Order: sequence, then C-alpha cells, then structure tokens
Amino acid sequence: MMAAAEKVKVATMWLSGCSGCHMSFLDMDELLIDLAAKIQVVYSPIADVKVFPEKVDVTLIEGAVANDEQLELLKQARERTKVLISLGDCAVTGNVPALRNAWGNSARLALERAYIENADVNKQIPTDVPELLEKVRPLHEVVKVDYYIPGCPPSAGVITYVLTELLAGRVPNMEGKCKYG
Amino acid sequence: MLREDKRRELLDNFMRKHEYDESALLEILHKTQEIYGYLDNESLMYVAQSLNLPPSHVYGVATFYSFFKLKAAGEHVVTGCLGTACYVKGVEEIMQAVEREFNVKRGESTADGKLSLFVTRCIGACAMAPSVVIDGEVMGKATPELVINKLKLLLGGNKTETR
Amino acid sequence: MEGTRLKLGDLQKIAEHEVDFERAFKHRINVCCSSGCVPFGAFDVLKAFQEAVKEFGVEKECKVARTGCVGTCAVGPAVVIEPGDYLYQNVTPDKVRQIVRDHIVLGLPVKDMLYQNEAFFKKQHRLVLRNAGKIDPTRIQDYIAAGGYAAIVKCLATMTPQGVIYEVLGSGLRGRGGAGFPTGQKWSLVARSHSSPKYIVANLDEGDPGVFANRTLAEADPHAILEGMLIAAYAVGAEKGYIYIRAEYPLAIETLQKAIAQARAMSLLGENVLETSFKFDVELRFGAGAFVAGEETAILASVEGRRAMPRPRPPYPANSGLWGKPTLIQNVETLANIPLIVLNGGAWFSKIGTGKCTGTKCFSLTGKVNNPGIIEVPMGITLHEVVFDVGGGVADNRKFKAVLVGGPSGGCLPETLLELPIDYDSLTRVGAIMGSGGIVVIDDKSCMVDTAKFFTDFCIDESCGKCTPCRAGLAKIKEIFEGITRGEGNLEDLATLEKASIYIRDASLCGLGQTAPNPVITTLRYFKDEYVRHIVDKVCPADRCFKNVKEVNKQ
Amino acid sequence: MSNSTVTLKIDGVEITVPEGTMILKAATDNGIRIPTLCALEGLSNSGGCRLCLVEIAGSPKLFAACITPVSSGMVVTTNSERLKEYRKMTVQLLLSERTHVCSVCVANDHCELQSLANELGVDHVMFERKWTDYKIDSTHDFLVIDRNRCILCTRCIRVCDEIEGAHTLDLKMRGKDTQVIMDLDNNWGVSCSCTSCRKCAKVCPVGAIYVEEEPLARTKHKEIAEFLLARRRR
Repeated sequence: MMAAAEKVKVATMWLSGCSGCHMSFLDMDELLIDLAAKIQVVYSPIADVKVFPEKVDVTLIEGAVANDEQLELLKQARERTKVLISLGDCAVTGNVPALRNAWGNSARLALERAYIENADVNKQIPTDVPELLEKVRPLHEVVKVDYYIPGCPPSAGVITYVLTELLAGRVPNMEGKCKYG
Repeated sequence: MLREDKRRELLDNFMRKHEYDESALLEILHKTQEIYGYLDNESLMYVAQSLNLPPSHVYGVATFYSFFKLKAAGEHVVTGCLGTACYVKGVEEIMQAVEREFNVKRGESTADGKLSLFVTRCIGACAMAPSVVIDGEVMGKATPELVINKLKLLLGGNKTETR
Repeated sequence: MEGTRLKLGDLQKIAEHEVDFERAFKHRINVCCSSGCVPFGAFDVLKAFQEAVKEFGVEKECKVARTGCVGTCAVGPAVVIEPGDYLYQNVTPDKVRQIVRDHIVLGLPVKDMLYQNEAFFKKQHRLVLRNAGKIDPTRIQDYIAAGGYAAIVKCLATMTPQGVIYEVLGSGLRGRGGAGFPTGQKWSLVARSHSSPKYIVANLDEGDPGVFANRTLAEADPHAILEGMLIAAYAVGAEKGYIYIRAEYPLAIETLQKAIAQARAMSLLGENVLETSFKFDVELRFGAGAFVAGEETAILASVEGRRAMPRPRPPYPANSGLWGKPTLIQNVETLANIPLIVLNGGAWFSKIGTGKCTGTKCFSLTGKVNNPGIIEVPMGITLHEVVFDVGGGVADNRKFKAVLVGGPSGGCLPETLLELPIDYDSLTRVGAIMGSGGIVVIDDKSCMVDTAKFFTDFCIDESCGKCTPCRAGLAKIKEIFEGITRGEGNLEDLATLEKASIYIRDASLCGLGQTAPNPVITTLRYFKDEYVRHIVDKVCPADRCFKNVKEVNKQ
Repeated sequence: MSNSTVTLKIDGVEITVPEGTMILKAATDNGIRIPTLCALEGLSNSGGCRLCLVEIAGSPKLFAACITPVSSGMVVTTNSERLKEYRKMTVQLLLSERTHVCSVCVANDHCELQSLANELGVDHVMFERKWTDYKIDSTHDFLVIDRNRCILCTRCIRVCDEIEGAHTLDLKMRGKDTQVIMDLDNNWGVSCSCTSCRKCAKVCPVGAIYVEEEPLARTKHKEIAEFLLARRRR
C-alpha cells in the first residue's frame, strides 16, 4: 500500500479520558519497535508538537468530547486526517465522563461539584478554562469516525490488531474483539 | 362524597358480583376508580388481597392502562384529544393555550388543585375535531378561545361559591 | 313482549307485528343520538320533536325514533325523515317546529336545512351499517322487524355448524380488524380444535386515533354484533363470548348492555337459545386505554385481567386462547357481516367488492376533507373516489397532499397513488395497511415530517415495552426526528431512519411494532424531498417545524 | 408426552429432536449457537428480546427461536447477513436505551449484554445514547436494583413468580417507561412478599440486580431455575 520509504503518518489525541488508552498503546512493548519502522508519530500527547499537522494518515483519539476546545480539536483532526479511529470506551461511548449527561444542567452541576462542593480553599468556578459542553459526546456523534476500538482500556493486542490490519490495507473484523469496559 | 365504609361496601358488592374472579381485574379497577376518583395504594392493596393476586401484578395492570389514574385529579378536568383527526385540526394549539393560560402541564394539576389537564388518544369524536373533554362533556370543533372561556367560567364560578 | 321466552318460530311473528305497527305511521323521524351528535344536543332535538308532533297534533302519524348514526358526523345533530330519506343537518331544538310544520304538516321539506352533499351517499354500499340511522338501537323489536335474528333462526333450524362455516368460507370474508385473515379459515381452525370450552372475543377496542366506525356500529346496531357472535358460536362450538370494548365509549357500552339484557330476556342469549339445546352468553369486558390491546394476543391478556402484552404466535388463539382454550377473535365489523352471509348465502356476498377482497369496508373519513364521517364502501373502490366523491374533496379549497390509510401505523400515500383500489393486498403493496379503517386526508398546510413524527409518538406511547425493536427502536426514531425538526439533522440521518424502520418492521413481536414504522417508511419513500428540505435548507415547506426553535432563539 | 420425533435442518445440519421442541433448544443441543438474552432454561419463554430471531425457509417473517416449535422438514437459518445485522441493531438499542457503562458496572466481565456486544462485533452504537437517572434502590438488606442497567428481559420476574412462587416482582408502566417493581412499587426494603431468596440476582443477565458486596462471579448462577425444577421433578 505505502512505498517503503514513506512512513505512515500517525497522530494520537487525548480528549476527556484518563490516558489509560495511551498507556495501553504503549503496552504493545517490543511490537512498538516493529511499528516504529512503519509509522511516524506526527502529533501526540507523548510528542511535543503544538499544532495538529496537515495530511495525517491515521489518527487515534482517546477520550470523549466534553468541552468546546476539544470539539474544535476534534473537528480539526478530522479535517486533516484520512482515517480517524475512536480509541477506548470514552471515545466510543462517552463512558465515565458522560455519566453527568444523566442530569439536566450537567455542565454547571459538574463544575459546582468539582470547584465548590469539593474544594477546601478558593471556592470558585474558574473562568479561564474551556467551556464545558452541555452533553459529553462520543466522537462519532460529532464527526465521522472510520474505526472503533472499544475497551476501558482496549488491550494492547486489539490496538495492535487494528493497526496491523489497517497498515496491511485490510478492514479489521471486530467480532469477538470489542470488549467494552 | 360517600363515607369510607359505604364506598368499601360498594366495592365489595361489585367484587362479589364478579365472584372475586381475577380476570375481572380491569372491571374492578374501573369500579374502584369510579368510587374513589383514582387508585391509591390502599385500594390497590385491598383489591389485590380480595382477588388473591400479587400486589405487583395489580400495580402493573393499573399503570399499564392509561385510563387508570394513580393520583387524584383536580376539581375540574380538561382532557385534550390527541387523536389523528384532532391533531391534524390543531388540538395542539389548544393544549398549549390552556397550559399557558392556567400555568398547568399536561398530565398534571394546577397548584391549587382546581384544574387538571390530561391528554387522551382519540375519544372517537373525530368528525368534530378538534375535541376537548371538559368535566366529562365533549366539546367538538373546539378553539383555544372557546376552551379557555369555558374553563374560566367553571373556575370563576367555583371561586364565587367558595367565597 | 319482552321477557317472554321465545321459540324459533316466534321471531317471524314479532317481525310481522312490528312491521304492521310501523305501517300505521305515515312518517318516521329518525334523530341520530350517537356520540357524534349527542354533544351537539341530539337528545334535546329528540325531545323537541316529540313535543312538536304533539303540538301540531300529528303524533299519531309520526313516529319519532332515537336512532344510530347516518355517517355525516360533521353536521350533527342529523335527523332523517322517512319516507324519502330527507336528511336534515345541524338541527337545533329551535329549528324543530319549522321542520315539523313545513315538512310533516304542509308536506314541504325545508330545503336550506337539508344535507346537500348527495355524493356522500352515492358511492357507499351499506351492509354492516345496514340499520344504522334507521332503527332504534335500544329496541330489539326494531332490529327483529328489520330482519334481525332471522339468520340465527335459520342456522338453528336448518343449518349444521359445518354448513355455516361453508357459507362463510364461500363468502370470501376477511377479518376487518386489519390483518385480513380469511374469516372462514379461522372458524374452521377453532371448530376443529378439540378442547373445550371454546370462547369468542369480539374486538371493539378501537384504539386507532381517528377511527370510530366500530363505535358507530355498536351505537347504531348492537344486535347485529350479538347475532354475528351467536352464529359464530354456533359454527365453532363456543359457549361464552366477550365483547372487549373501550371504556372511552360510554354510549356504546350502555347500548350494548341494554341489547344484551334484551336478548337474554327473549332467550336469544343464555342457556337453550330459542328453546334449542344451543347455549351461548355474552359478557362485556372494558378496555382501559391501550392501543396494543387490539392485537389478537394482547386482547386475550386483557380479557384475562392482565397487562395487554402480546405474546408470540404460535400457539395461535384458535388452539390456545383465553385460559389456554380455543378462542375465536373477531372484529365486530366482521361479525356484523355474518347474519347477511347466512341469510343471503356466501355466493351472494362474494359478488360484492373484488374477487380477492369481497364485501365492503367501513372507514372513518377524517382530516381536511369536506364530508368527514363514517362511510361504508365496497372493496376495490379507489382512494380518489373516497376522498373526492364520497369525501367531497379537500376542505377549505386547499390542495391535496397525502392520504393516510390505516391509522397511526398506516401509510401516507401521495397524489400519484390516488387511483389505487382499496383492498388488503394493494394497500400492503404500497406500504399502507387496511388497519381498522382510518382514512385521514392531509392538505398542503401539513408537514409530512411532522406528521410521521406525530404517528411515531403515538406508537411510542402505545408500545407495550415487551420487545426491544418497538420499545427502544421507536424511541430512537423519535430522537432522530426531533433532531431534524430542530434543524440539527444531517442527510445520514435519513439512512439511519430507514435502516431502523425496516429493522423494527421485521424484528418486532406483534403487529403494532411491525406496522409502527409505516408512516416513516412511506413518507421517506414518497415525500423524501420534504425531509431533505428540512435538513439542507432548514425549511419546513408547511411552516410547522422549527417554530419552537425560532421562538427560543428570539428569547 | 408423545414420543414422536421431528427432523429438520438448521444451518444445513440435519437434526432430529422430539416433537414440540423449540428451535432454540434443538439448535443448542446440537452445538449450534443462537444468541439469546431473555430466554432461560427452566423459565417460561417471553420472546421479547428478539436476539434469537431466525429465518425459516418459505416465510418472509422472522421467528424467535426460543418460542417457535420445530416442525418436520423445516429449514432454519440462524446466521444470515440480515440476522447478524439485526442482532447488532438489537444490542445497540439495548446499549443506548439506558445507562450502560461497563467500566464502572458491577457486572463488568460477567455481563451477558457486554459479551454479546463483543461476540457480535458491536464496536459502536449508531444511536445517541440515553443517560437515565433512575434512583438506585438499595433499601433491602443485601439486594440492590439499579434500573439504569435493566434491559427488561423479565428473567427476574419470571424466576420470582415461577420458581420462588412469591411474585414480588412485576412490571409497571409500559413502553419505554416500563420498570421492574416490587409489590406496589415499594422500596425493596419494605417489601411484604419478598423472601430474599436472591434468585433474581442469580439470573439477571446484566448488573441491574446484584448482591451488595458480593462478587458477581459468585452471585450469578443462571442455571438455578433449571436446577430447582429438576429437583422438584424427582
């Protein structure tokens, strides 16, 4: 599929999630070395790149969309990526960050809980952080998503499987591999 | 209002007439609602025990059918027909007008308990659509103005009586 | 006369006596006192006529009768004066004196009070509603005089149960409850079932919003239902029948209760019907506001006093119905056809309508149409004839947009399908159903997206919740609709809507879920451009949607 | 019981079973897996979840295998593309109907809905999920019901009625508002009819009914109904 010289440009992104999915990604251990021969990481929380680059081949995104900054980042990633993958339950279902969706006025309530009820000092809701969305959403409710890797976190094995299949130009078959939770 | 023992007697007689047959549960619940105005937990438990039925079964039946009310209705009841014909002819506007005018939500009563607003799915008066039932009387070809005026009359009349 | 136990031969005498009695009157004034006319003061009109004939001294030659519905429910109270079938519309007590004076005394019908839409009756063919508006439903003698109960006499005196079934099979009659299963076949199944007792359930749980034909029948001619049940019971060997009727129909309940009492008193119901060894009795069972209770297996649960949750078939009720016993479930309209089939023969009946769909069908014609009301037309009549001839066209000179056939789970059909003949198979082919016979005319002021959403809402409210597709699937469809009418839809939603609708249709447990997506599927098929305009241009062609959104934005 | 047998074909395999056997049992006994949720050996069948739908040659309709008896010469397909598609759809609807968050659920790794999603490859839900907020009833000494996780399979109701004989549980309301209730919709702690037998928790396929502070692996025992029935038949 790809010319040998030209490495596949891969980005990873961390929205509202616990970073566990990225940990799981790193759990590929020695397989990462093989992978590194084929891919080039162009944007990631574990790489120091400030702006999401143009013409990315594959983007793996961990976490749900919970605030307006994330919404913008996600839309930008979608525009600049060929294949976008939801990585982990937060990205696929909303998962724990979305639990607040059950309440009305959830953005406000969540902030009050965090910054007032549970604060010992300086009880006030910060104004200089991105605004929370009224509803926390999985990625595919906001942009088109090409592949899904559920799991909390998804095992390194499943991540490897999906990436290997994609790099080989095949469509991954998720039967028996979608373990939520 | 009948005295409690009198009401209980009416219900007992009715259940006896049906030989405490569990298949007559719907008829018995209809009767209970007719006597008490609505179905409270006490009467549901009484019916369950009389018919030898599990309480959860009786509660399940009472809440399955929309005709049964588990809460007391207001003094006056207005029910909008949400059947197709009435919908096409704009009953929704009447409902919204009543909600606005009397500050009441459908399925609920006003704070003072004077007026309840319900919806029903078709009362079968479709040729006279839109229809609204006010205290048991069908008002066909209703308009927001007609309904609100009639309700104001009813509620106003009530107030002067209580004064 | 009432209270005497009748024998087989006595009915003929009663009929003759009644006819003689009727002949003494020169005029008969029939005042419609059914649910459509009562709220507009029909009983006051009846009283006014009774007083007026006395006042003018014509009470000896005028019989003032309380009757059932003639079908013109939009212009009630309606009064018919015989002979000549003069139909007076919007009669109020203050008009009564003039009618009696001019029409009865002077012999000059009051032209400007007469119903002018002759076409309304022209294409109708009244079998089921043969007595509606003609006899007093509260007098069993009226029914007998009109030839009533002659069919059960014929059965008991001269026919075997198999012979009755043979005639019903030959008539080609199909169930009028919606699914259109051949009635004769159903009867054979129950008759062949060996266990006993057997039951009959007459379905009068007319839960379709916009449909009131069954109620009209029960209010106008209750004995036709009872006689149909008697014949069915004789044919299949049942001894107990239940009429399952909506509690929202107080007048129909009262009428039926009276009819049952009268029939019992004359030994037409009970042990030894008409002094024969045949026994059959009927009890009323009240529904309580659940559309799904009209479904065959749900109605059984409800008659047994349980939640009206359908169960999968097999076992079919014909083998295992009420309390596990063989049960014949039949819509009351189907039953009302039976006496005529027995009297005139199956072959006679099979000539009415079309080859595959014989007989007539009652419809409640409502919505934006000039002559709404209850109609009975032969099978095979076109939608165009119903809407434009019988119905008199679209009301307020608006443009025709669609016609919804079959109730909330029917299909919305466009102008191009107006030449479609009305029968079970043609309707199914285009995505509609016969249902229990609702026809709603929709004009260009209505939005098809909003209409489909409305019917989905109805089905969500009425879903019993047992199976996943209907319970959870319809709710998801509604959410998609809400997005579209809020202006947040995208074109992919249409594919999701279609996919989910077809899944719900195929995977649901009972008829409610299987037909619930029909309005969505048909509007997507015939009015897709309206959906696209909502999504792409954020425009509702009928200006019904987005209203709340706009208001919110203004605030 | 009649001793006659019926021969039919399921997924191309010829199978002979006693007359009156349901398709589901005929398939399972012969090693053909049909996914299920509401069906449970030992309880009456509900036919509600629609996961076990199969195709029968000659009919355009789909049949719930748990409740459709076999007949001679029947040709059954359990795994066509359409059926796979529909099963995925059913699981998606169940997942999106209420709050199902596996990562924080007591039933994580012991949940039939979760493993079905896995088996069928439901890698995401095409519908917007609903986040319900029903109050959790933990008033009972040790049994807890979280209706946010309930999939309305009614196994608990059937086991309570048919095996335990208490009929404490039933459904209230209808449609999407349907809920499992105790007695007159009372708190479980004050139930007058509950025998605290915990069979409901044993058969719950998800994490809706569970025993407080007991690992689910120990609570779950869905063979209980069949086991008790067999004891009683002796």
